[in-house]
Amino acid sequence: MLDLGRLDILSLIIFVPLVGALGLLLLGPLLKLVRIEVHPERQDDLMRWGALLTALVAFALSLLLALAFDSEATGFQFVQAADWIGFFGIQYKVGVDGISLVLVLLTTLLTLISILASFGPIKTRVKEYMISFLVLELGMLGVFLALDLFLFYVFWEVVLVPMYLIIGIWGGTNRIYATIKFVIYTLVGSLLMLVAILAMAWTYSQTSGTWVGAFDYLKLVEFGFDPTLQLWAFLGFFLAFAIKVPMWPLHTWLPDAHTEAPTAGSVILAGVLLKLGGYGLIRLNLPLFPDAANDLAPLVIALSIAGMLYGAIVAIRQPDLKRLIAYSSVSHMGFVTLGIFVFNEQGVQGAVFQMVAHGLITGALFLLVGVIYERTHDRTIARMGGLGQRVPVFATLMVFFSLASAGLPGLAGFVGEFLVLLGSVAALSWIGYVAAFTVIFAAVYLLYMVQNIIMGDVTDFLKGLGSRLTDVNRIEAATLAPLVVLTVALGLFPALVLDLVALPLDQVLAVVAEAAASAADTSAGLLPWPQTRC
Amino acid sequence: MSPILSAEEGGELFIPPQVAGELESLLVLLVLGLPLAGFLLTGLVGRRLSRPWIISVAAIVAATLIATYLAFQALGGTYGEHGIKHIYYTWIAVGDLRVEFGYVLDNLSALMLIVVTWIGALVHVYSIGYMAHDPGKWRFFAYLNLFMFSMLLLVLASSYLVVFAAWELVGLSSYLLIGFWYTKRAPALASKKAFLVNRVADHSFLVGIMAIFLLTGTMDFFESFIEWNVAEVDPLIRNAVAVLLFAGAAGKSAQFPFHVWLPDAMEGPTPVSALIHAATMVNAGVYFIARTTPIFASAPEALLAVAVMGTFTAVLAATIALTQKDIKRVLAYSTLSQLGYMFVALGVGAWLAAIFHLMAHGFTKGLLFLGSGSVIHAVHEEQDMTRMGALWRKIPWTHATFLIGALSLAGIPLFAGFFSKDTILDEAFVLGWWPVYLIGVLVAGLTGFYMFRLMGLTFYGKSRVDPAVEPKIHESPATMVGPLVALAIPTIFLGLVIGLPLGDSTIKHWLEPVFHPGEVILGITFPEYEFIGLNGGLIVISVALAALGIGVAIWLFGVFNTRARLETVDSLARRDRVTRALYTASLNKWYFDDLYHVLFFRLGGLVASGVMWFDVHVIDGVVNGVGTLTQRAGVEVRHIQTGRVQNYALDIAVGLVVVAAVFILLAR
Amino acid sequence: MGLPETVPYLDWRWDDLVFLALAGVMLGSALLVVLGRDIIRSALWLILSFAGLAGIYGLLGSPFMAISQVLVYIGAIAVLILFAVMITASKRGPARLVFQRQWWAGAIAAILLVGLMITTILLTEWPHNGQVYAADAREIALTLFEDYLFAFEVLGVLLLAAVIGGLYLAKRDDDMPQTNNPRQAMRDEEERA
Amino acid sequence: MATDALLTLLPFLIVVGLALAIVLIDLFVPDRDDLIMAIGVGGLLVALASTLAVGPLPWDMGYFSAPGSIGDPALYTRDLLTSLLDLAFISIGLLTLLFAPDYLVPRKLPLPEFAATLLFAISGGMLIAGGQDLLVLFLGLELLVLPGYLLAGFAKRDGLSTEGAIKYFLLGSFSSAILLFGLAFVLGFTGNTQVSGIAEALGAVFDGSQPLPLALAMGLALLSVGVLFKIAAVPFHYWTPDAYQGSPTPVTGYLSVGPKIAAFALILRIFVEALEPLRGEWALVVGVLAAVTMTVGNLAALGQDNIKRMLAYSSIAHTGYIMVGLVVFATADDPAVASSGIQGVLFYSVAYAFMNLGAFAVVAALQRRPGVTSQLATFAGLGYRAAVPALLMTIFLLSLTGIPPLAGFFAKAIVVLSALEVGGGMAILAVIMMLNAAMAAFYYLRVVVYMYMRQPAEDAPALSIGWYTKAGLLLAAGATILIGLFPPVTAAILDWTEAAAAALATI
Amino acid sequence: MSQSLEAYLVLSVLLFGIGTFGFLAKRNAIAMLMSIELMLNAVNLAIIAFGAFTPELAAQASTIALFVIAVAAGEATVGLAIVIAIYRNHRTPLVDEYASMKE
Repeated sequence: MLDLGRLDILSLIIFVPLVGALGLLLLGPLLKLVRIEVHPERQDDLMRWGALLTALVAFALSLLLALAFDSEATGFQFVQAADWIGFFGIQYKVGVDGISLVLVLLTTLLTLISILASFGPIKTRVKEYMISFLVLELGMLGVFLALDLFLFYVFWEVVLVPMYLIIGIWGGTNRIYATIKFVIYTLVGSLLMLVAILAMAWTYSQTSGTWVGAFDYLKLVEFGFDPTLQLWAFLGFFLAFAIKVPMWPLHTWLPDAHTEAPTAGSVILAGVLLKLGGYGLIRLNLPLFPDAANDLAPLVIALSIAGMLYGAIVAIRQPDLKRLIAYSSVSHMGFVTLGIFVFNEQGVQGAVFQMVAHGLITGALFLLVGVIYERTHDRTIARMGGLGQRVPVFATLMVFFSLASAGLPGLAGFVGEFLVLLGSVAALSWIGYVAAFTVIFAAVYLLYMVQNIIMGDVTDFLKGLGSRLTDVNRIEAATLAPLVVLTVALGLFPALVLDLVALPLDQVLAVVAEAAASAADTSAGLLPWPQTRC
Repeated sequence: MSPILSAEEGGELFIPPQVAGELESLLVLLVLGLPLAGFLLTGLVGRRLSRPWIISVAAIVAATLIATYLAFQALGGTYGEHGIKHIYYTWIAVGDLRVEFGYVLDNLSALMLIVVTWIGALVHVYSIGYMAHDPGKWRFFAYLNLFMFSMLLLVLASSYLVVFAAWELVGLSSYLLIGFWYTKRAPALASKKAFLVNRVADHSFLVGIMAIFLLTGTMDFFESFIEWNVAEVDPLIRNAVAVLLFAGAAGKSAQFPFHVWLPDAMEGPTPVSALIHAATMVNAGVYFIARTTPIFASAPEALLAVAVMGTFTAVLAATIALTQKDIKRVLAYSTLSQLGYMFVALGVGAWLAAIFHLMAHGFTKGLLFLGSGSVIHAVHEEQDMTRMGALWRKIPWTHATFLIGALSLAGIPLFAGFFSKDTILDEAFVLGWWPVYLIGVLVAGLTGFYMFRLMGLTFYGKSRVDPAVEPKIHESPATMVGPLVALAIPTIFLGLVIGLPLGDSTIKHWLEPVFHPGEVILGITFPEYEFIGLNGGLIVISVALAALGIGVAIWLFGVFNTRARLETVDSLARRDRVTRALYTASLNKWYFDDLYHVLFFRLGGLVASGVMWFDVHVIDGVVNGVGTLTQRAGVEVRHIQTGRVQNYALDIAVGLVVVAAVFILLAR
Repeated sequence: MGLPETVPYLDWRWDDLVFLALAGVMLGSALLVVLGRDIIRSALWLILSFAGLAGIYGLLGSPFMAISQVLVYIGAIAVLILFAVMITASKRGPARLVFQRQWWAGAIAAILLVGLMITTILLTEWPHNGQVYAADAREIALTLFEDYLFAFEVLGVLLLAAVIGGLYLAKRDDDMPQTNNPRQAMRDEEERA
Repeated sequence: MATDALLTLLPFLIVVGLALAIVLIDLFVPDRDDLIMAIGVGGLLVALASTLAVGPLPWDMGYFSAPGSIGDPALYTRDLLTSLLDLAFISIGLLTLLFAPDYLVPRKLPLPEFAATLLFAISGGMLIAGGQDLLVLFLGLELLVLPGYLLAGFAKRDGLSTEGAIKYFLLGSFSSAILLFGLAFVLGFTGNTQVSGIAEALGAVFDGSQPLPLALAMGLALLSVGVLFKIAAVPFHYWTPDAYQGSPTPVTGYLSVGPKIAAFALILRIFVEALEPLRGEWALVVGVLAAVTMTVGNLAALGQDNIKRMLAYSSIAHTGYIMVGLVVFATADDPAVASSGIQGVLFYSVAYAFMNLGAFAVVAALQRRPGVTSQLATFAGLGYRAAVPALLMTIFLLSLTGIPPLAGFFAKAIVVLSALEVGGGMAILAVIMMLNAAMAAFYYLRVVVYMYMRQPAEDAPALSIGWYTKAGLLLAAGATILIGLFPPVTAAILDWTEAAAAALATI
Repeated sequence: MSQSLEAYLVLSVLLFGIGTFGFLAKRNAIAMLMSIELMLNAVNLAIIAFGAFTPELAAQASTIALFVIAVAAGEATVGLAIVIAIYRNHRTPLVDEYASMKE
């Protein structure tokens, strides 16, 4: 174990991107101040490398955090708290446990990769782009590390703006529609979440007679809200998270956002942003409102399964590569919500694992689509074909990640799906069987895609591109290589993630189970196997 | 809801494997690791090698030698009756769930090891010649190695989930190899079909595995066997779980209703057909059920389903094989039919026979497929038997070995196939499944017929080869003929070596410890074997029917230089409506492909389109509708703003009146 | 005076008669203000209405207010209005329509409002009712310059602000270009033609 | 006594004196805009400082701080609300003054008259802030609105400006008359003009158990309509879009915050302080109108292509949000909760002042060159033509949307929180408010879309911004950011608003 | 009648109503201004009436009325200035013709 002493490592991680962003912002004026003439193109390069360096530092710090993290200890570590708005007892309070650590690592890694992946494709307004990305990283890290609900909300919204700009400025032709849809959709949910947060804080302060600690996650978890408030607050939070995840039928912003976003934007969107929702459900919805969670679990489960099957079926007929992957995300993220709400270890740990795996795999798939889009300026499946002959490395990677996405054992995608399905079969018996049909549809749409773009003859459209259709270049390979390695590594050694998250998730489940036990009747008798096993 | 066995009985019946020594574990790791390394190395650098096959073949040969050593050790009793087991590491551990990556080496896996490694090695060698001119052969060998790794993992794994992983990996290799010539449409489609059909089956399989875990609390085979039989489980659940597992097995082994992928899989290179789609992978289902007999044994209704499906597949495939023109398709349907036999054996409780047939059929069918590859090679990639004929003189080695294979498959005594097939039929009858026996015997006759129809059309009669190709026909190179000869040896001698004495054979001794608990649970006892008596009589009947089938085939299609009566076939088929209909139906595979096409491709496509329409127009329609409606409302609201002061003033006055009225009403 | 105690026949107090007369004048002329076609006549009726009101102030025992009313309203405001009327009178004579198109709706609203207000007034028990109390000028002056001295000063500021701003706005500076006046552009066109 | 009075009135006197000084300077030294600006800005800074000096402040600063009043009975009191609002009005005046030259000078509009009128107007607001007598409040209101009418028509050669002014004037006078009638009813019923006196008299006759006397109900209705007009609540909002669009842009900025906050101050003095016993009577109407106001405002803003008009409608929506705080006061049972509603009103007003003025300032800066319209298209590609103004505009718009951690977010959060504290139907109002905020994001972000996601027009001229505007923008943006992000500032405003509200809202 | 508060209040309300109607119905800006003056006078009447019937309020009421008159004068000044300014632009005092800005 590494002793980080009095180093406020979490704040360091959170604010390194901000420092980087400010640095990039001020670099131009500074250079002008010291009278150094830099060619605009060189200046763009400076921005690129500056952002990369920042992301690298953040990644390195998060690795350091992982090294210093004690996976045996319960509770939050490296907690740092300071008063922010004392009037309402609002704090700047951050802390890390296994769940957030895993997601922080995912975030810093994917941001690093995304920034690298933007080197080629982003040619205009590089500075603004890089700053947006770093601010985005700040927001995402903040969400994962915040231990004060107000702070959590603030970071939650901070995420929104840079993503809005990234899609809106560097996106495709229909980007404005997509980005506004994204923002409005997300805002509707998050604003109601704010209502719920405030209502909880008020209730807390009323009961305890003081605002101190009213927004403190740790205090609120222990508070025990009355069922009515739980129900409404649960719904407030749930709406925000369900939109972000996104759960059926609140998913339609996602295909549009993905389709229009630049490659790196899609990567981050799929890789991290969607996870904010899953993280929120685990971190907030279950521990804060265990009664409501128990009551509403059937609803969430129904929506999740609907989303899993629905997303997969819709993906089958998508004509656009990115849309296809977007719908696959809807389907895959359905696993996450399903896993969370079956309330057993396999399900919940599987959900977290699935979040990580989906982040890596879908991120890689978007990178690959980006590779092909860079060369063809097209993503229409019907215009592709025979890429296997022309760009074999690309094709290999595409097949690799498609199979990973389809849940091939030995790769990361399988473990999460398996655990979630196991959890849901355990909790729901034959309904879990129905949910598992998703894996069939997943194979259908992925293989259709592979067959259509990789196999067969080279289409006239691609032939027309001639030598412009080059294989994966060095930078692209550098972005994809870590994802390949991690996909395999996590597929073979899922304990890398599961060991970190098991302890905190057990605590969450204990809270939910306690609430369920205090409720009158359970439907355990309907299951053909002993309840203790799941 | 009562348990099958008491805990005590369970403890006595199931004896756990011994703990493996370090050497064995290392060797097993090598057996698994060499092909995997071969795959990775060939995949990464194979393209740049002048002999891309070198790493891969070397890896397999080495693995084969080690595996053979291990297998002989096991069969020789070094590891005791129940084999050895070792856990390398825990793959997944969540809550009670512990999925351990380890192996079990007992007699069953030892036999499977031999089949898999030897056929695998021979196919590798064969492929050196067969794929010599293909520019992508590095890829081919890499995939083959991947397959070998996966298949070996499958037969060695000690945990359900690891078997499932291997199950998927062999599926993957199969997918890659069927689609090896992916630029062509047919292989691309066939590979996808194979993968998807398997996925459907695997879905049930996976849920079945989950149910096993949930009911027994373990993912380990041997632990689960005890727990399963001592736990209180509703019989309905037992059968349901067993059926789920069977569905998985049926998918991989292409049993009805999952049989459609296998014939299409012949789009892959012929060595692949030999290795994967005849000799090894398709046997995975049989192996799995054999491995889990203690599970199935306590689910008799599920076993009945296995038997029924096996029987049906055997008949169905055999009838289709009768009329096919593509040499590989005939063999493919024949494979289906023979796999049906194996499932029949599994279903009736003749598990030993199933494994015996698995081995015999594996070598035989491997030989036949490789032989067909040699034929196809000779006639320049022609697969249609109506464009062959009279080849026996030109490719004598191929012909000779092929003939051995055909005889073995047809069940002619002393060949391997005879022993195994008759064991199945015999035990089915003995165990009281006489309808199954009758159908089995009938299928044996059909087998004789279609195999010798194939022989006749391919090797005998008049040559119908393209005149341009005719002069260029030549025997295949040594790397191809060598494996044929090598495979002919077990095809001839396997039965004689391990199938004798009848009723008390070596293989029975080997497998007895594996199947004993299941037989006890199921309550099977075999009566004394009577060669001169019932058992011998059964042999006579089946051999006679097979001979009859062969005779008819020879009469119609000729042998060596005899004249073929091909026209008779046509006239027979055309004689009346019924036969014509049957002939066409057989030729069209009983229309299952068309049915599935309509059902899943067309209808499924329609459903998918429908859901997509729903997504765009209803769900997103509502979302956009809300947006549009809001905008629209905005426009309406703005219309109130007329720009005229009087309108504003009037509204204020009206507002005042209303507010005043409300206040006054509230005050009352 | 030799008048009877009450109005003959009607048995009203004379004050009441005066009240009615003044009210009639005031309301009548107010009505003529709003109903009249000619804006100049309206302004004149307005003056009469103000005068009626001044009389009522007198009746309420507030001669000081009555005088102020006459001085400020009639003397200043009404004259100001008259000036404005003159300045803005269109060269083409009074407009065809005096009322805007929805005058009837305005009438209904006004009637409803009046109805509501009268109802409330009549249904309310007012705390003080009965004796008219007259405030003399001294009292008013004391209130104004002692209690409300501050307000009075503020009033000065208010009027100053109004005058300064008003002056600026009403000042002519025709040398400057006009913008955003489609109607004027149209009229300039007409005038030139 | 005289010193006390002087100190009590000091900020007000400074502002009025400043206005007079400017008039005089212009008379004797014409055409010295720089001098006017120097005196105006300097004077307002002095006024700011004096406000802080004479207080009262919510903290014990250890030095002289005079809560005092003028007149006996009091006409004008300097309490926490007064000092807070004085600061707000002076800041509004200061910012507006800073933004003015860039717009006025190129259009040849006279700066001295503008400055003087503006200062008179804010002095009216300051008078309301401390008014303790209905007459003073009325005078303050008129002192506020009469210069306001004039400012709206300040570009007197511009048809839109005068059109807006006359609409504003006519409707404003109409509503003043209505308001005045309402005041007369209250006066007649309570026999008192004192804020405290009225509260006492009402408390004596009316404790909420018996039905409200009808005349009082009528008076309340008249008063309500009068003030609802002033704050531009639906359906009394019609003047806003036209007056805002027509006015010179700096004036629009001023109009959108100055009179609105002053009108809320009026409400605080009359409805919250004087008519406190009647609060239950207007809760329902104001609550419904709050919901309607925010919804209509946002809906109408959705499709606006003119940014000034859009911001006008948006200001209607913000009125609706602030009204929620009033309704909280009216419906709360707990004094602390009631006071938190008023705190919401105050906090929101302060935050809104800075962010909205800032947004208008950017529009004004863009319009520095005469002929540049306030159409949305003007903003096309602004992010690349003028990075800093665009960035600031983005900050203001995000704050208006309510994105944390900017001032607007905290304002909304506090109002919503207070509504939730009441619970029940108020929670529904809170949800409606949040849904409205989401709707509002659409049109605020539309401007961002234009600035960053569209190409600038080919002939878009280079943008140059004067120093005054720059300084003003910096101030506004600084406030918008600091109120949210800098704990001492947030805390100061929270404490101040809380203390002021607690003193005011005694139920 | 002349001794009852209600009578004066009703009179005031009637005057207010006439003013309101005038404001709502007239097209001419100055006529509307006149209507507003009528309304303000109605208010003044009410205030004076209240004062007259409430002894302690009498002087105060007159003072307030005076203030109102003064404010009305100020309002008229401003209003007329605006009318004159707009007349220069639009060449008409009819307010329903000022509708360049709407929706």
